[in-house]
Amino acid sequence: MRELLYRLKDRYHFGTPTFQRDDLCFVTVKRSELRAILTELRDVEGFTHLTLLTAVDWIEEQQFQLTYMINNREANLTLALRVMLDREDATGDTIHDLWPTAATYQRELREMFGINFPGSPRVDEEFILEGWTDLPPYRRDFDTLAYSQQTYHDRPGRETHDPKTHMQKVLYADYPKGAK
Amino acid sequence: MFSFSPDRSQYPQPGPDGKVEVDLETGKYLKLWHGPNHPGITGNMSVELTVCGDEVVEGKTHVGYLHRGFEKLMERRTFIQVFPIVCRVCVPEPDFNEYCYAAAVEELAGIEVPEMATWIRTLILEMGRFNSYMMAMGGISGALGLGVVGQWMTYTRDLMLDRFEELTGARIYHMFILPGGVRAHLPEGFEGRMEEVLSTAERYLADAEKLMFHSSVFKTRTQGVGYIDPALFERYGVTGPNARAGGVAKDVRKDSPYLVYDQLDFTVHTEEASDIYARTMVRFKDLHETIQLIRQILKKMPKEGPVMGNLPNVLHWKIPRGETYIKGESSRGEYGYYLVTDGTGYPRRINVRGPSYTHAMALLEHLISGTNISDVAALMVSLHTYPPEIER
Amino acid sequence: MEDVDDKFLKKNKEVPLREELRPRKVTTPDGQEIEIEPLRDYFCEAQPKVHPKAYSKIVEDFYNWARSNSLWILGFGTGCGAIEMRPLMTPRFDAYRYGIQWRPTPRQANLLVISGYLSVKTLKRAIRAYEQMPQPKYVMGLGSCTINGGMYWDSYNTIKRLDDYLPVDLYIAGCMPRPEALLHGFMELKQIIRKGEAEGANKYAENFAQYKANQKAVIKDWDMPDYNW
Amino acid sequence: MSLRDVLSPFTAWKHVINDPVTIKDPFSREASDRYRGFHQNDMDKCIGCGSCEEICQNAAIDMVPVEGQNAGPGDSGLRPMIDYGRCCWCALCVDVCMTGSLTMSNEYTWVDSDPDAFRFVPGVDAKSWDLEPKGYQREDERRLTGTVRAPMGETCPEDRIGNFDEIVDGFTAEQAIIEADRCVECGLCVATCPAHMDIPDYISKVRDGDYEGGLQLLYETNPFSQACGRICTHKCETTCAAMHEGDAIAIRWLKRSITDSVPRERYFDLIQKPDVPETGQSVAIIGAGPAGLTTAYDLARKGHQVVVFEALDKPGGMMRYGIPEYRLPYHVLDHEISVIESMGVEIRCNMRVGQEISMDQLKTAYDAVVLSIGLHQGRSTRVPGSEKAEAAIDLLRRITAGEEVPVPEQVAVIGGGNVAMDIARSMARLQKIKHGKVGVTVTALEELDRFLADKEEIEEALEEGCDIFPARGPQEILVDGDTVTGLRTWKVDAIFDAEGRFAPKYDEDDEMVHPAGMVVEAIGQMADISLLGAELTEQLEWNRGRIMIDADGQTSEPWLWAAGDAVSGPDVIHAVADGHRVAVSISRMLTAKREALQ
Repeated sequence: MRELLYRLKDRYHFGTPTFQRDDLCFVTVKRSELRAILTELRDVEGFTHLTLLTAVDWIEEQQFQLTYMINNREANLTLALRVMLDREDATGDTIHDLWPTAATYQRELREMFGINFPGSPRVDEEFILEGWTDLPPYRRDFDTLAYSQQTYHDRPGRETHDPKTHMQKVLYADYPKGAK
Repeated sequence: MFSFSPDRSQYPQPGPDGKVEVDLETGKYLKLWHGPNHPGITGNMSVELTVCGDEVVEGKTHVGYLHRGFEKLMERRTFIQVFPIVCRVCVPEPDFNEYCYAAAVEELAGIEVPEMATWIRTLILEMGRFNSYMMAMGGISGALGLGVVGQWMTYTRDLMLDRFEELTGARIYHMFILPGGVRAHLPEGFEGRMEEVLSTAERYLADAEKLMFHSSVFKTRTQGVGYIDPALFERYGVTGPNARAGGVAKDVRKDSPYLVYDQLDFTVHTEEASDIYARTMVRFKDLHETIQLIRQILKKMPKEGPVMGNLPNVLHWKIPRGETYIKGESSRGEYGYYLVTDGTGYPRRINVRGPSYTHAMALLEHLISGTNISDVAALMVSLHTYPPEIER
Repeated sequence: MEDVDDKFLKKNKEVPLREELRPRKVTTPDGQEIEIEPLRDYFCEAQPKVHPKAYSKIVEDFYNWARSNSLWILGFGTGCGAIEMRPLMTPRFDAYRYGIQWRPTPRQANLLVISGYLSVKTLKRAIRAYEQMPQPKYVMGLGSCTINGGMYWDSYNTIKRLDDYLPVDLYIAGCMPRPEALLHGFMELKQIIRKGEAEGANKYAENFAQYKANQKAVIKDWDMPDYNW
Repeated sequence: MSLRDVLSPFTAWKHVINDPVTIKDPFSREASDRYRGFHQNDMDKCIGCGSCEEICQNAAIDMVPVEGQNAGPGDSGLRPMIDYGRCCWCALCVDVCMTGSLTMSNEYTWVDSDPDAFRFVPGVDAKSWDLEPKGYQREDERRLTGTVRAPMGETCPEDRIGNFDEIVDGFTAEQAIIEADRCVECGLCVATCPAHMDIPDYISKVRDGDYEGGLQLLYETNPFSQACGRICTHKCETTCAAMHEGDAIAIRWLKRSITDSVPRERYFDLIQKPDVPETGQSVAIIGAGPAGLTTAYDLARKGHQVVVFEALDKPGGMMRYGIPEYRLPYHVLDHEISVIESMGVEIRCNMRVGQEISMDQLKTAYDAVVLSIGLHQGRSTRVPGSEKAEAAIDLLRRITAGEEVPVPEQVAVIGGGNVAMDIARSMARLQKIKHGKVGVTVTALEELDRFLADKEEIEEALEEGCDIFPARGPQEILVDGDTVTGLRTWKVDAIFDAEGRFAPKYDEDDEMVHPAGMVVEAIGQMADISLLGAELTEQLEWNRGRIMIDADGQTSEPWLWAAGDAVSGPDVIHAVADGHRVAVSISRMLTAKREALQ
């Protein structure tokens, strides 16, 4: 794996790779070079299997991380390419022509993260959700609990007590708390 | 002269891109929803078929009926709180989720798992595979009208559920593989009772073999039907038995052994035909392999030893920033968990890579056009997909 | 900054009618031109009615006895609990001996088992399935998630209380309930029916407006008639 | 298509003669022994710590007050109510349960047409499965929270006996984090701590490594956090939820790790006097012990002028003159008091009220007076020869003050409390320095497991070479002329009579003579109330020899409050709590007075 990255590093810009295991490596690549790297890895280096394509929302850094995980099934190596996208108006490059199955992943990302992949088949069609009107749900700023409580209704009548405050109320309510 | 083949000369011919122009106003086409409430569908999903006569012109898979937003819910739960919900991702074979999640957490948190626990984990995974294959065998036979095989398979699966129950404390959602180990040791006399189940299963499988693989009806309906070109495997991300039925002898258990698979003897079975028959056959052989593996594990596993490693206080368990991917060979193909942590007490992101995701979407849509309506159910079942892991 | 309240009060989404549901002119293979308006052609627009009791108590009791002994379940696995129905259909637990059987179409069923959580997408189908079932009909909620959300209590895509959207006659606790618990549930339901207390369908008819309002509050792309059977 | 393929499916007919596999009675089929069914809760074991609620990812558990379970030490009185509309039977609540009270039966059937019926408090709402022994129980070795206390470094007995250096090393940062990690933040300890310190909160600060924030938190409730981090009686640890199936959290050591981790000069930046206007009112406090100084600290922070009168050389009271240096080094105490002084508290040492200044003078010169004089007079056994015995408390004070004390080769100590251990171990050190060997005998009425002293104290005393003779009643101090030669004791059969009154019964045949050049009595202390003067003593109301006070620490005189050991018994943390209480009460009175004047 190291040797492979070493071979490629002259032609492409790689971030510092993380060798999570002997057979698993994460590395950040430039968005503009992603397609070329993927094509080369697929056609020359034997990384023919697209294991998964997903996104991570780093909202603090205002970025989406796209993770393209590709696998060389002969050598049993897995390489995960990270591509960082701006969170505002996020758009990725479709790779459905390299792997037709990527179209499904891209549809999901479009729906769940709001990352667009222009040119990907049926990317704008509803995939999992139906009639969704709120923020894309997998974004970090979408609060599922708040949404759930306002949209659906919990069964009323539940109330809980914190042991500490309950004991204070029952046992030492008159004790002056602290010197403040 | 009477012919078995109907006259299909009026049917539309696909254009150069392999697609048919569908115009509903011509009156030639009918939209047919196959599911979600349909006996010939694998779970709660649907395929929107556009048919012309009895031939499917176009099929679109619709999923999301079982979407619970697991990947979102996991982000709101602490690492231990994720443990009970992962198994819900895949109902018929939940243990893979538990294993992959636990292994991912252990890797990022640096937790050692005792040897005894890895053996029990392997046992659980094989038992789960047994169940899943039983469902698949029952499903495919049911889809082709061989109801009795489905009855037998469900019965034997149920016997295995009894073993699951006594080992893990639950029938379906076992919640047994905790990060750090497993919950308990084998109960007393477990091996004997397991052997009973396995021999019963073998008896029924011998019968099923006669009813399925030696049945002229089954053969006619499955041989040559639902052919997947092995050249498509890589492009459509086909793994597991579906790929093995096309001669690709790939199995994560063999290629990058996890747990104790490197200490076990087993064969990776392949077929060449890559049709429904071949896929069913691969599963059938694999099922026997699984039975053999369960016996082997019970024989080889250590008899005592701790089953739990040391966990920090799980109520405020933080894992340093990192990411990893853990995979394993489930009954349907490569199953994996992609876990990203950010140093807090909650996972930043968990992505589940279920084999059904690639099989039931792009691949199925590709395969379905041009088939006969009556073969759709069999085709879907033969891909062995479970909807809950597609949409999670 | 968007007002939070406003965010959640978004209007239901305007969705274009699906292609196959649009009214259109179609040429039949033999050359006729016919007009199709699927939403009118496929559905009946009449409102549900309260099913009256028989005039005589003896007759009503007889009806209830008969109903209780022929629970025909719609074989629609809405959620994970469906997997525990399969053992019931097979010889080991054999629910058929109790007059219970599974039917592939709502037209032949009188018991809808909601097997666990309902995502909004499935809720829409479940409502349709329920409304297409002939009266008298019953609904059974299976598992914790039908009672109070279960483990999906904070999910954005599953309903929390089934009784907001469909009239539920009986709940079975468990995650998921075992086949034996399901059988217990069926037996209990039989008792309820026999006593004439399984009035879910009538409740649905009586509070139809309320149920519809609840349903439409969560199904954002309502594209079917209000009542379809 | 071969003929075989046509015929072989017919082999299925052979099943016609098989026995059916149907379960005849599926309704009474029992689930497996480990089945995770409905919950059970052992009411006697449950302490209402709420860990089950904390870990439940379904928010299925509410802690509710139930009839018949009252809050008390180590029990919040709350019990889990489980919502089966939420539960997923994952049994994490059972796994995390701190006492093992929560279990699961193998019952699984619950059907109801009322969706609101699926809530219950296991163990309280009677259910058919309450007594079912089968069901899910956690395996013994599996715990989701740590059970073993992080090891604490200590000087070995050989190295510590010849000097008065501090014994306990204190946690390293790593040990502290490991130990803090075990806390489940239930807060049961808060109720037990006399000063109700925010224990879970400061432990979580240790976990996060935020020692400065932790220190500020400590000082909100306890200005003697450094001292308490070392010598507190840590009642909190006796009600810790973790103690039921493992070691209690080392709360005291964690407190110490906070105070030790913050550099001393940072204290003055972190703990500053709040910006409040001077009230112009003043309070006199008699005795610069923990109670007096806590009162002073609180009142000074409220803008009052506070003067503390201390009879001895240095402030600190019993913490300085009673507790040996090896447990609480003087430099720690000095620093602690300097933080209090930085609030503007004036401490006048060598001012014995009753001699240098009278109570009447204080009464007229100040708006309020606080009596926090401690217990500085040793009690005597009054056995023959006891007039020749030394009082432990006296001896300790003299050792601290640096006075020469006689150090014979053999010392006998009467008493089994902490003071007895303190004097025994102090004498042992002096003996080691002077004679090169230890010769201390401790005798007490109680059996060893009922000693009043902390377990660690006893263990350490034994390690240091003191001989402990439990259940020995002193009969006579043997005297030869002016010199003490030994102590004669009888075996104790019983300490209390049938009514529970103190009336020791002895086995006169079992007599022992402990040779000793000095006998020290350490059987309790009392307050020296001579400073009050006859008139005030007459006016005040008394309760069994102690000044009677109300809940706020006020005596029957409107200008006089009492706090600390003298009214609450010997304990630093109690004294701190008293101090807070009294300060609030005085402040309330002063505010009322001020408002009345305006």
